Amino acid sequence: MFRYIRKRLTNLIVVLFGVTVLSFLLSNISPVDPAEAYARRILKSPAPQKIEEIRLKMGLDLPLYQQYINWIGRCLRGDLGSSLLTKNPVNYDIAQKLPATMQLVAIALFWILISFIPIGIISAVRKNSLFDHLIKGVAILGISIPSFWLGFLFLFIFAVTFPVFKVIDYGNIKSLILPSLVLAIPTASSFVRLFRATVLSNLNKDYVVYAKARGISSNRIVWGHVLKNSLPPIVTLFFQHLGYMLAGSAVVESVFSLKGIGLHLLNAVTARDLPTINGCVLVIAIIFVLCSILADVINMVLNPRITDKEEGLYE
Amino acid sequence: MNKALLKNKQILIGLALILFVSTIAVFAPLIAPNDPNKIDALNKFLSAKGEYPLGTDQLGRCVFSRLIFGARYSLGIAVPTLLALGTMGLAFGTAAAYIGGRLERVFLIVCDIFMAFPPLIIVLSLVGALGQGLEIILAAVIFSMWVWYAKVIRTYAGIERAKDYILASKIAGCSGLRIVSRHIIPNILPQCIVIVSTGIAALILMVSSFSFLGLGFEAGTPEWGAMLNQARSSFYSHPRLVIYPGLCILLTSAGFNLFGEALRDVISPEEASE
Amino acid sequence: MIELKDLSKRYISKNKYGKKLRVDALKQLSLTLVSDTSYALVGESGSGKSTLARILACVERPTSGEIWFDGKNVAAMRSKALRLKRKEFQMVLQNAQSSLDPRLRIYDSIAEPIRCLTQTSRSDERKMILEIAEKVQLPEALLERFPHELSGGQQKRACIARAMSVSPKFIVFDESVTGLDVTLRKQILDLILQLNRDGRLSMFLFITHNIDVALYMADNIFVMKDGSVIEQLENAASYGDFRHDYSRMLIESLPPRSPLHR
Amino acid sequence: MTELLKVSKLCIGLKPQTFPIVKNVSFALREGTSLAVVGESGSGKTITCKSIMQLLNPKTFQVSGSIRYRKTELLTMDEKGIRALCGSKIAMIVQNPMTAFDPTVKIGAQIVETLMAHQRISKRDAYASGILALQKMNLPRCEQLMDSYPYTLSGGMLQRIIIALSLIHEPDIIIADEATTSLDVKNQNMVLDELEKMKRNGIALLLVTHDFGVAAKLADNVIVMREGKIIERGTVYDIFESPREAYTKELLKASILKRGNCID
Repeated sequence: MFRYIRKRLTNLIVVLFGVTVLSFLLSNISPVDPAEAYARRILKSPAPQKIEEIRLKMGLDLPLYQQYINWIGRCLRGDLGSSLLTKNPVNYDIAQKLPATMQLVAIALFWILISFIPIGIISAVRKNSLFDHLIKGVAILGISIPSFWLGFLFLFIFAVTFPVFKVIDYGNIKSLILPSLVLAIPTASSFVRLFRATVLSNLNKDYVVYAKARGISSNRIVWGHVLKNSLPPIVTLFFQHLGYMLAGSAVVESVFSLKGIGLHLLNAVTARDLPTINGCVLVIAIIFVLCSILADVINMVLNPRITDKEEGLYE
Repeated sequence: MNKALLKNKQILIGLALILFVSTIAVFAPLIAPNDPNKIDALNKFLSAKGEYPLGTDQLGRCVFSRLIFGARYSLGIAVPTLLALGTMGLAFGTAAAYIGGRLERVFLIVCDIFMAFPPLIIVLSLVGALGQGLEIILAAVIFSMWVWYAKVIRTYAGIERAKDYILASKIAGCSGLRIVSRHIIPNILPQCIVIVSTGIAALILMVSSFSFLGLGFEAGTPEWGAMLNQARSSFYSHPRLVIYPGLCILLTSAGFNLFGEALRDVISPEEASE
Repeated sequence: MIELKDLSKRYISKNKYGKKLRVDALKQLSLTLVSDTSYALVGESGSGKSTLARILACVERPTSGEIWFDGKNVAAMRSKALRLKRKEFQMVLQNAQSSLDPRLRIYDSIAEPIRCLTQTSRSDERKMILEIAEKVQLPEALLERFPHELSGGQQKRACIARAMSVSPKFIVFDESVTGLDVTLRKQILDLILQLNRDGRLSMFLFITHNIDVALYMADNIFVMKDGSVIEQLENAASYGDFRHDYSRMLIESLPPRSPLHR
Repeated sequence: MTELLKVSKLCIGLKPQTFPIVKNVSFALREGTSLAVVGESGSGKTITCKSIMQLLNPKTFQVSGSIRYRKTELLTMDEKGIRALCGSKIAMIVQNPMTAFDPTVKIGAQIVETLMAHQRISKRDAYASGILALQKMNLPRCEQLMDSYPYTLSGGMLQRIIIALSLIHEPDIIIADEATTSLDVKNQNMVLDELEKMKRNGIALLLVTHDFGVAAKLADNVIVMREGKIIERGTVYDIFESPREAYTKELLKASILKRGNCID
């Protein structure tokens, strides 16, 4: 067990290193000369030697690996540079916008969690029933629907035709219900499909037959054993999707005019505000990696055998 | 299995939808009653009648014709991109699974690194760095998504590789290349068709959401997501301008999803065992 | 002639605490198999008999030791040379259905060794396959079918036909009748004996966990335990010929043949 | 001797076309006796024994006829009633012990769960009697066994745990479905010895097997099945010494390999 954790941690460090390198490369890929961009920002029309001066000062003449080391050093100190758009430090902006998006994602995850487990299990247990067919149809609809369009539909139905919610509303949980639903529905739909298939394959396993032969009630078999065995693949996905939703929030925030990290990033992209983009990318990737650790830990508790299996994968 | 495919209603519905949209995309100029880009300031927001089967938009352009031309953009981008992704995935995935050992481990770590970036994020940061443009978006999509396909295909190929018939082929004297090309790839092809089909649906949604966010297409392009974006401001007065393009996206991606998911049901062992 | 000299195979795996576990599947095993003779090998699961089969068929390499096959050390051969050497030794796996590619017609599966290992024209190839199919009593009509359209016995025959298609000098049967119904098992065993008598399959090693099957198939029997051959019999005819304690234990654990012997 | 289990005119079909798998099968199991159902794969023997405990999925299988345990009809019994009987009065030993337990739950918890499904008993007491049951099977370090996951144990060990579990409620009938097939010779012998002990203690055995050796060792009566039908029945001596049907003769001949009875 301990060895397994250590192995996962080493693996994690390698991945984190790769993530920072890739982030760094993504931020360096731009044909725009950062020294010139910076110079243009502080001076109206900078002279070429002034630009060179700035290049030296920013360390942009150094070899790429040196620049990476400097950059990672700054990142570790929490300095992600300052935004070209808002002029604020990037990490300040992110700290401002992230909580709203986190709240949105958390509510969306809540919807997903309370929907896919019961629906997936009931759908699998009553395979080919009316309920199952209905769920199948709805799930396919759910993964095929463009989320921005769903957002407009919701606005049209629940804010215009039947004004249950306000069109523009800030700062309370109620205002997040529609956006979080829009964010949750596609993911929940794909989870229902996957979970149903996993439950079905578990229902056909020998241990279910033997549990019945021992006289265990079917409710206990399904909601105890089968559920526990079907969760691991979806736990991994669940935390993976947490990361995607942070990114995918851009679309929803745009439809519902919410001020979150997604929209912030989008504005930065339109304005080509590189420091902000890179900051956001790094933060989201790191959150994503942290989530995958959490998924690992939960899976380890759910199924101790995974520690054995995974071993083969990386060994 | 071929009979099972033709009996499955869901597959037929999916195929019919795919064929329908493809036909429209191919014959768009013949079907569309009007020039999709002709601006007519006098005929803004017309409701449906005669010359304009679905009315006109905020610039007086024929909505119906624009929707028909939109099919070209959605399919024309998603299908080739996915074929490229599928080919890359097949090449890297089967190679990693067949060779195994240290190479496979390195491959898995590279996958983990790439997968730590949600595709949308890579696309956004590349667009931010390199500027707008369809080719940049497509390059970014391929750059961000190839690991997903490669990793899934590696898993399938790994399962296949462990089977007895691969060992038997080895004993029969097959070379590594022959085992991969004659045995592993044909046997994982159905699963690959599934992921390519559902992948096309996902990509259609993704590209349309980019253009909805104003990335990728020039203003005025009759792409469904872009049309939706342009109609936003008049959403409350003319909701149909938002509804129609969304419906088109939904139908197209549903076609690919229906086909892919039904195919998955047909080939997955859990469903077959009963 | 095949000579195994000091053959060892060690697997390194890890337990769940990450501690390295060394499993010696074969320990300094030496055997001599003479041409034109049939052999049987008995061992329980975990005795290393499957490892030996895989090493003999050269799908796995020994950790140390030599395999001399007609004067050449196969264990030290390069992959490519080894691949071509497969013309001379073949193997039939335990599970017939899973060892046939589900997307290949039976004909193509049987033809695979011919296509990979020899340069034979298509028409000669067809003649060879029809001949071999007749030998293993596989009707010609079945050759154009896919594996799942065949019965278990027919699949088994196809596997044997595939191994024999290049007329190898030596064939290993690894648990080739395990899991089959008794009537089918007898049919397949009799088929192999028949082929042996016809001279098509002059040298084979039949690996099994069942002493009865071993006695049925060959006079020369090896008993394996924990990676070593502990007993080696020539002209074995009945249970009484086994001397080693372990062999006796295996025999005594067998269920009675009739209720009268309870 | 009372009839414990009476199966009459049992027919099982595969839905939706009710393709017949088991046709008109009738047999009875008397107290303290043992009955072997012998047949090759596809003969319907396993399906027959699964239908006794209602382990077949009612959506895929159409079952008709009658299965009585003492005086009660099992086929029409509700789910709750049948589960109360299974594992207590009728117990089962399965073919593959390696996959019989939930891999994510410790052995102890699965034993406790079985005990608590059938009697009002506290968790602590159930745990204690679980250890006791394992000790009766002469298993080593029972406390440690209770605390281990199924995948850490060997097939022979797990099969012994399953046997211990089947005896825990003092059943009348034990159904052994190919209980020795997936084990090595030593453990096969162990299982056969345990079954023999049960028989001596007055438990009726229903042995489902393809192996005539198992029947020879344990059975009083034998049924031979082929393609869903019973083609021959009789005492074990009748079947072995003077089989009537050609198929039975062929089976016997094939299962006992003797050099010289090779055809041609």
